[in-house]
Amino acid sequence: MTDTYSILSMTEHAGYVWPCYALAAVLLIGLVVSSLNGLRKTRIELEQAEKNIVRTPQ
Amino acid sequence: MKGLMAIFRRELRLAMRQSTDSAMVVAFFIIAVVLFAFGVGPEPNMLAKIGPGVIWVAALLAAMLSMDRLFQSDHDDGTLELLVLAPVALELTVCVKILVHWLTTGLPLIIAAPLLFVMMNVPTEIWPVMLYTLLLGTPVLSLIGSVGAALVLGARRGGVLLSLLVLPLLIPVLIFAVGAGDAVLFGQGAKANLLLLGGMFLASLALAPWATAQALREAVA
Amino acid sequence: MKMLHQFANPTRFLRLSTRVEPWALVVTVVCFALGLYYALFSSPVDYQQGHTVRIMYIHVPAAWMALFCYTAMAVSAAVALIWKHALADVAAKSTAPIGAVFTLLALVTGSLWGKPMWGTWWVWDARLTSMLVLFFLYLGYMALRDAFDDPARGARASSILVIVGFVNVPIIKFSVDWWNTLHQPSSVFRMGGPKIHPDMLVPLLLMAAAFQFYYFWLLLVRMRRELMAQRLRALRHRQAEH
Amino acid sequence: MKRKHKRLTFVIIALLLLGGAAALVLSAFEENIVFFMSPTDVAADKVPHDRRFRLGGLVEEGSVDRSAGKTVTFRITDLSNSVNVSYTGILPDLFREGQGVVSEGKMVGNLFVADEVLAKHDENYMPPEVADALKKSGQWKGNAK
Repeated sequence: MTDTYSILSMTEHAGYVWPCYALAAVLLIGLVVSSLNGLRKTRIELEQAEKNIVRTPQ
Repeated sequence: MKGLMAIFRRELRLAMRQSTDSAMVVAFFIIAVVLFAFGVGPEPNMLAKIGPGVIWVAALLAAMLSMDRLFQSDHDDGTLELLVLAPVALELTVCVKILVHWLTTGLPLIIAAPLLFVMMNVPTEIWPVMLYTLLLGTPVLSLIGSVGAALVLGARRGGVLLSLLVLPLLIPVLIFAVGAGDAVLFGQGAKANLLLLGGMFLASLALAPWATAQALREAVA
Repeated sequence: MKMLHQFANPTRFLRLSTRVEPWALVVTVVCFALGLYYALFSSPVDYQQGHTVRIMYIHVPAAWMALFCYTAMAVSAAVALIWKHALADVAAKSTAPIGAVFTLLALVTGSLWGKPMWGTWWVWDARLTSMLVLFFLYLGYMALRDAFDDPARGARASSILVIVGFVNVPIIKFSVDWWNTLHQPSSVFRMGGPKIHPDMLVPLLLMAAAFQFYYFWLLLVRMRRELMAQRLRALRHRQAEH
Repeated sequence: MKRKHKRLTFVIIALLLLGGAAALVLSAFEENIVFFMSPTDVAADKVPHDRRFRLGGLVEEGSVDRSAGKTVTFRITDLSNSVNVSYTGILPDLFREGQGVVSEGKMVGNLFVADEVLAKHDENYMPPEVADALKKSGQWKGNAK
């Protein structure tokens, strides 16, 4: 409908539209990264703890 | 009923014995408003414009200041467990405690308010409306505050946390109370704002004691 | 009810969750790819707002999800309190940060949209104010939950807070109808069908689906992590006793 | 049994209180709390003279005059009355004739001197071609030009 240039530049509103999408990307990806990081750390700790339980006799 | 009266008398006696607490709340209220007056400078028109808002914010913070002791001492010395197990319904006990809290902090704030109206140069035609908003609004502060106070029992940094939980819920009270004064100056009459404050009071009276009682049961469980 | 109980079994949940997660992720990515393509390149500009209408495709789904997450949290908290379902509590806890992020996103993008269109970053009207209160409720929930040494106590106290705070949700939803404010009324969920052109409705719904699946996927990940953390706590507890 | 009765009483009292709250709130809405005043309020002299207030309505067709440099004058109308407004500063993008606006300022005589103009937009979203087509076919219902 409109040529790519005008869409990428968003005419005079680029300063408002692009920050929105950038912020959305930063927030949503940031949350994913921190969640996966937490998952990984907890899993490693859990595996370690389970190993210790097995090693210590009753 | 007799049990309730006994609780009421006990609470009132305790509050009287610690009447310096009430005095400190009022002192905080006055000092906070005076600080604003110094902060923005003594220009009368400016003071009149921000007066109602400043007085209400100060009242809000002052009420918060006294909130965390509502159940704290009972929690610390084990009285709370007795109250939870007592034959009197916990919801009613909570109502009595909130009533006493309001009598010892909300009411003194309202009595001190006219002094601040003078200091902040609040136009005399909105004095009655401002007093009505305080009369309707300060019980809401006590009611909603009690939920927060019960929730943070035993938490770390309970005081700060209490403010974080309760102050956002009190924003509507602040908006409509201050709006009432503006509406009168506008010549519109403050009826709508006062009706809304009344609605908030009734709604919080219906829900807050119940939520507080639930939170207290969890706190001693 | 029986199905709910079966689902509430953590081991069964973990098994089910690891099977569903990849699919949820794939659907999320596909929806985002399609949605972003439509939102940024293939959708027309608005007859009044020009390109700023593209902010809508982020702002509106984020606002929807902010309300959805809070409602989901309140329901989970109620289930956790009444039926003592451990999994419901885990769901509520895992939802909170996601909901807070959506609320923040809705607030900031709304501000970025308001400046060029309304002419102001922020007004203290009912919709914006109640949305800000929602953000504080999310923060308060997380803070209260972390403030206790006993996690079970924190879980119950914060569950009550979520339920009390739920009064805010209908206020947000209906604020634009009750008050004559600057914020425009709903365009999509309204009597008489959406008042939005299909070319713009498609990217909006695609983005909404993307946000929804993003939430679903992330919820499963976070719940899995939380269940592991609980197991870890139990293990350490047992070890300390030996 | 007694416990049950007690609980029932509580529930009834709570419902009565909530009903009362709802009644108060609903009657408050009938009082019409306004975010802004209308030109009819100005004509009926219901607005304050020495205080700032918000004036809302539509920008009257053909009334916008940008000839005086940075100061723009226009009329805000609610289709029964209108008020002359002057404003110095940057107007929002949605500001145009026929569009809803809310402006904040003071009355100076018969002129409303605004220090802030905010544009209000409606819930319609459509591409410009569609808007043109609708206008051509006479199906246009919106107030925007």
